[in-house]
Amino acid sequence: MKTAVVRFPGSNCDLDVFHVLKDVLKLEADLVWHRDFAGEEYDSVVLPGGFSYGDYLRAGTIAAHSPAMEQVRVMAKEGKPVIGICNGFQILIESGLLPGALLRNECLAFVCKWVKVRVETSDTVFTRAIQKGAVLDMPIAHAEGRYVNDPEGLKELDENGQVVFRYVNNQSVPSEDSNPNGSMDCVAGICNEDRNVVGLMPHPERASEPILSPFSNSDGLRILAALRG
Amino acid sequence: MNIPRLEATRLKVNLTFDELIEARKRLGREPNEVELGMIDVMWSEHCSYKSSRRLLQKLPKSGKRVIVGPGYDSGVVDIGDGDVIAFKIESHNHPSAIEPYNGAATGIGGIIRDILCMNCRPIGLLDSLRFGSLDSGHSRWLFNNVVRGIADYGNCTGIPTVSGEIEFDESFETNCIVNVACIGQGRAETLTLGRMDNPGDIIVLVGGATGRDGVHGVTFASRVITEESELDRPAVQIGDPFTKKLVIEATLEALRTGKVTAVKDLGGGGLTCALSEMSSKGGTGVQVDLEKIHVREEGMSPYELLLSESQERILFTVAPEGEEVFKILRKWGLAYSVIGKVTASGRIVAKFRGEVVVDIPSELLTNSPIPRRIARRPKTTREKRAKAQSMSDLSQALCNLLSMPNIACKEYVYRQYDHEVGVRTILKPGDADAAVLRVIGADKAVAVKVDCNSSYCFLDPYNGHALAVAEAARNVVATGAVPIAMTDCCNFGNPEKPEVYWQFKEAIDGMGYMLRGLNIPCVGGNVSFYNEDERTGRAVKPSTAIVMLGLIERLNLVTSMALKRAGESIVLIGKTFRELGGSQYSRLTGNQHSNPPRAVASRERSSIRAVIEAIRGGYVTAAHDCSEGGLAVALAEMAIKGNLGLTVDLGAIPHKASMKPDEVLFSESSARFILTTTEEHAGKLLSLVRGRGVAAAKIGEVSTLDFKVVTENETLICCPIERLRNAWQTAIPELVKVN
Amino acid sequence: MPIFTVEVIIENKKMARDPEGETIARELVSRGGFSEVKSIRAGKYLRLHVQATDSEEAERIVNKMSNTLRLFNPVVHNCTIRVRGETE
Amino acid sequence: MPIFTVEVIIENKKMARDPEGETIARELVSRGGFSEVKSIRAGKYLRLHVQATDSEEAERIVNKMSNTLRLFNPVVHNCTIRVRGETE
Ligand SMILES: Nc1ncnc2c1ncn2[C@@H]1O[C@H](COP(=O)(O)OP(=O)(O)O)[C@@H](O)[C@H]1O
Ligand SMILES: [Mg+2]
Repeated sequence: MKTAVVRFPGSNCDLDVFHVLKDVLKLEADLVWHRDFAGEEYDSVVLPGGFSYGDYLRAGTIAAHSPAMEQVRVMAKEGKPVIGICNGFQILIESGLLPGALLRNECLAFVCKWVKVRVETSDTVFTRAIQKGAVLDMPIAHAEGRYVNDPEGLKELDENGQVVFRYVNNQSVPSEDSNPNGSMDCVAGICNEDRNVVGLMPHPERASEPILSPFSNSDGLRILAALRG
Repeated sequence: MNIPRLEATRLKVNLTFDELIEARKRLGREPNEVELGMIDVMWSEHCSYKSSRRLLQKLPKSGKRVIVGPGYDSGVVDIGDGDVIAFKIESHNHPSAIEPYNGAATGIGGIIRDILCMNCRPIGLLDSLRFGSLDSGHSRWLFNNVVRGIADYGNCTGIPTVSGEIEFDESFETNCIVNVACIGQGRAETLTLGRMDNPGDIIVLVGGATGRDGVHGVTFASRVITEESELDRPAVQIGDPFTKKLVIEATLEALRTGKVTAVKDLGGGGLTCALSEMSSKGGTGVQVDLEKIHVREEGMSPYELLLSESQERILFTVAPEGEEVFKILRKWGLAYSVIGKVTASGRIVAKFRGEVVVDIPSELLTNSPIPRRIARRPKTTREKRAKAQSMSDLSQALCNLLSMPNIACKEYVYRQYDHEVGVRTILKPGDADAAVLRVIGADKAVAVKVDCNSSYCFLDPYNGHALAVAEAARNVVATGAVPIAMTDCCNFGNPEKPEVYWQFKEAIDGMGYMLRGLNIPCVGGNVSFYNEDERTGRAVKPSTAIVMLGLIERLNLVTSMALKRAGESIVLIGKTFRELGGSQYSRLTGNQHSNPPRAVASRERSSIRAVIEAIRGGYVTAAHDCSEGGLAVALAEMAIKGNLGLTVDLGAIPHKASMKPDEVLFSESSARFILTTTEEHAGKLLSLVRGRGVAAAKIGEVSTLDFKVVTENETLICCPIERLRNAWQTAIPELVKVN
Repeated sequence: MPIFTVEVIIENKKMARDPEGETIARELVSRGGFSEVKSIRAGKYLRLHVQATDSEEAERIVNKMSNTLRLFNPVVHNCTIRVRGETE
Repeated sequence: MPIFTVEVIIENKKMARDPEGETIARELVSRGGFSEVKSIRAGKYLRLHVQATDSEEAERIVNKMSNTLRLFNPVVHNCTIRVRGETE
């Protein structure tokens, strides 16, 4: 299994993800410049966080038009695991690989803090090894993470079990005070119909070593470990 | 020959008559218009440090870990195994005062470049901010936009903003203080210094295109803000963090080729400053062709090309045959132009359309004459010590203190900063007195904090600045670090005024005293003068932000401030005196006019050494230094963080019998720490500390109940933790909400 | 060929809410004295210079571009295109 | 009293840079092949409904509001206010 971490101009969590894949998970992985990315050389791909193209116009929009995303589209169709973290999630949305929209946070400000997210389904490539209902500690850090979809779209997602993560409170329940950005239904991450493309706003790579976690755990690693295959 | 001219140039010169004469003498002829502009900028306060240079020499700057001291883009220290840390702080007060968002943003942009120039990767940002009272709409506007400017720029460039400080005081109403610092990590063997050592190297201007923006930005920062400067539009730049991110990555990648011999940021003074500083440091000269510069606007004159302060530009010198370097720049989509080469002439020679328009020794530009400044102690500084009024309900007093903006939780601010990116931040904003960043792949970490208390500095600049150094040092010590170096940013009024110059002189002496006492070298700094409002004639309270860097030798020494477990002992290190001058408690009770706590270097040194030993010994479960709000506030912060209660016995706190309970609890005496320790280790901890001649006492215990301070026969404070938390956490969000 | 100034305005659909507009409205209320302002919507604005034979063509180009490049996300945004006339 | 639709457009000053517009033009529009688009400036847009006796008054109210709320900073921004006419 070989993973590509695609680097767009303005990506800034690329080195962090790469560090976790290489040094923590000991995986075979490459940091790939978006223009040099050839999907057929890899078994899976990570779109890391950051501010691709400065988030100008809208987070993820410009990167979504990069030729690299054509490669990602092919990989997605072939059933290879694709994960978009934060800005990567925004790019997946803007390129149409995942449905809906990520709009400016309700509070209108960037929010950086540790949140709790509940795993809503074990039926995705990235949550296979995690029990449904498990609650993970991970940090968020974004200004445009408010998940929005039209009522039918949202209903469909829910019915198909495509909501993968929800923000929850200390009682493990999605609630207004646990929702850091005003997302509809506290949605923190979703997947495509084939369940191999997952996007989420929290940063698993920042929660992959106990020393970085206020809770001394490595919950994020449970998601990234899926890249072991 | 048709060379565009800027008519107003001659009129805009800020040089004094004496300086003009000196320039002519050194040049041996009349400088032409362009040269005059260059001299004007380079001899401005901002570029030349003419009022401060001599005094700054007095700060101690050597130490076994110092690799690069003052004089370069940033200081660099050795943290072992060939790893180095570069760090630097800079002010962006003047632009931020008229355009807080972009002013603060471009401040971050500038400080990042200073780290990059040393071939270090920026890994952390810090901000030291001072505003007027949040009751004022203008201050709220400045505050909100400065914070957003820092957030947007830092977040986008992927550098975590890990620590900072904010103070509110009426003296900063018009002239807010925006100081930003950056720390970077690199390797000793690949450091670069921003100097041109090799004649024959080619000079490459990289990044943003040059426009007319910011021509005269520097001279602007060296003047007092007037009504007019509100119209001085081009002086405030628009930040472009996306391009900066590309510049960072491209520069680091280009440096890895080994073909880039030096890098220098283009900030104040633009190309003129970069060319003259780099060549004069290397004892070389340059020959450049101004037409080669990639521009954003048509018809720019040589004067404008040399003095533009357009953002996101950086200068490389590249060994001949550096084609790989250009390939990297193209990969990152960065524009660049080869504008000339390094020579051995010692002169800056610039051509434009085939004609030599500048021919001037670089040393002339970088070595300004030093004006005579007079220091005179102002009459009003030392007012007589008045006694603070007591408050009878101490629970209420504590809550009121916790909701004072200078003490209240700054989460509203640091929530907006990405403080996690880079996966290094072990102790995050709010976790401890300082931020702690690990060195990836090694069992060590660094701690950083920026600090100053302008009330102390105003009341007694010598003592106040000594205290600032001490507090910054204690902050890193409390996280388990040994302070290894510092850098500073001085913010003062108009140095041509003897009273202001006196404050500055005292400040440097006070810092020097404490630095020598603690054996900490100063590896650089920045000075911002003219922070005063012409309309009111009022200067800001003098304040020097101290950035302290500490080294944590093993990761298991990292210590946070949260109380950990009920039943643990609470130990106070250091003595408590009746020192409420300039304190938050005296501000609360309406009395601001007495002397600040006394800074005694030997006392600080002993306390610091004792705490370092105690942490190394594995005896400490939590640590916090006592500063604003005194002992009670420090204890409350630890309780809130740990979500645990405590009971402290006032009688166990070493103090003079004549002190009243509120004086004991809220005095801001320096050289104190609060530690917690397990029952098992309490005895060892106490004997270790006392063995070093430092006062230490077990003053209470951690509990699962309320926050309690008692005496033998009464309860002085009894508060549920939730009440304390509420007072502390909601204060700033409530204040900024008001319209 | 002449150059036209074309404006593109991107606003959130009702369903996607408009926290920015709501915030400005709230601030107005709390300041008092602006009761005349009945509603506020915030959006993004782009001003383009477009080379085209006439204003219809300019509009067509921008329209096509907005859709192809997804200047807006049709799930949540409304997009308005206006030709403001020729630029000299 | 009638209700007017008033637009507020806030852009960086002409002589100031506009990194957002520049990046959209370079990385999205020209890469996408829309070479007819010669330049882009990005800004912020507000659409208000304002009750006023006439369009001049509507403009005055919005002008005052923009200044009171400091929706823009004259040091770096241009603010254009346009009354678009009466709303039914
Ligand atoms: N402007 C700021 N930016 C980032 N962090 C900040 C800022 N102001 C305060 N903090 C953080 O809040 C915490 C408390 O800061 P401060 O009140 O200055 O502590 P101390 O009293 O120990 O000096 C620290 O972790 C500090 O880094
Ligand atoms: Mg402080």
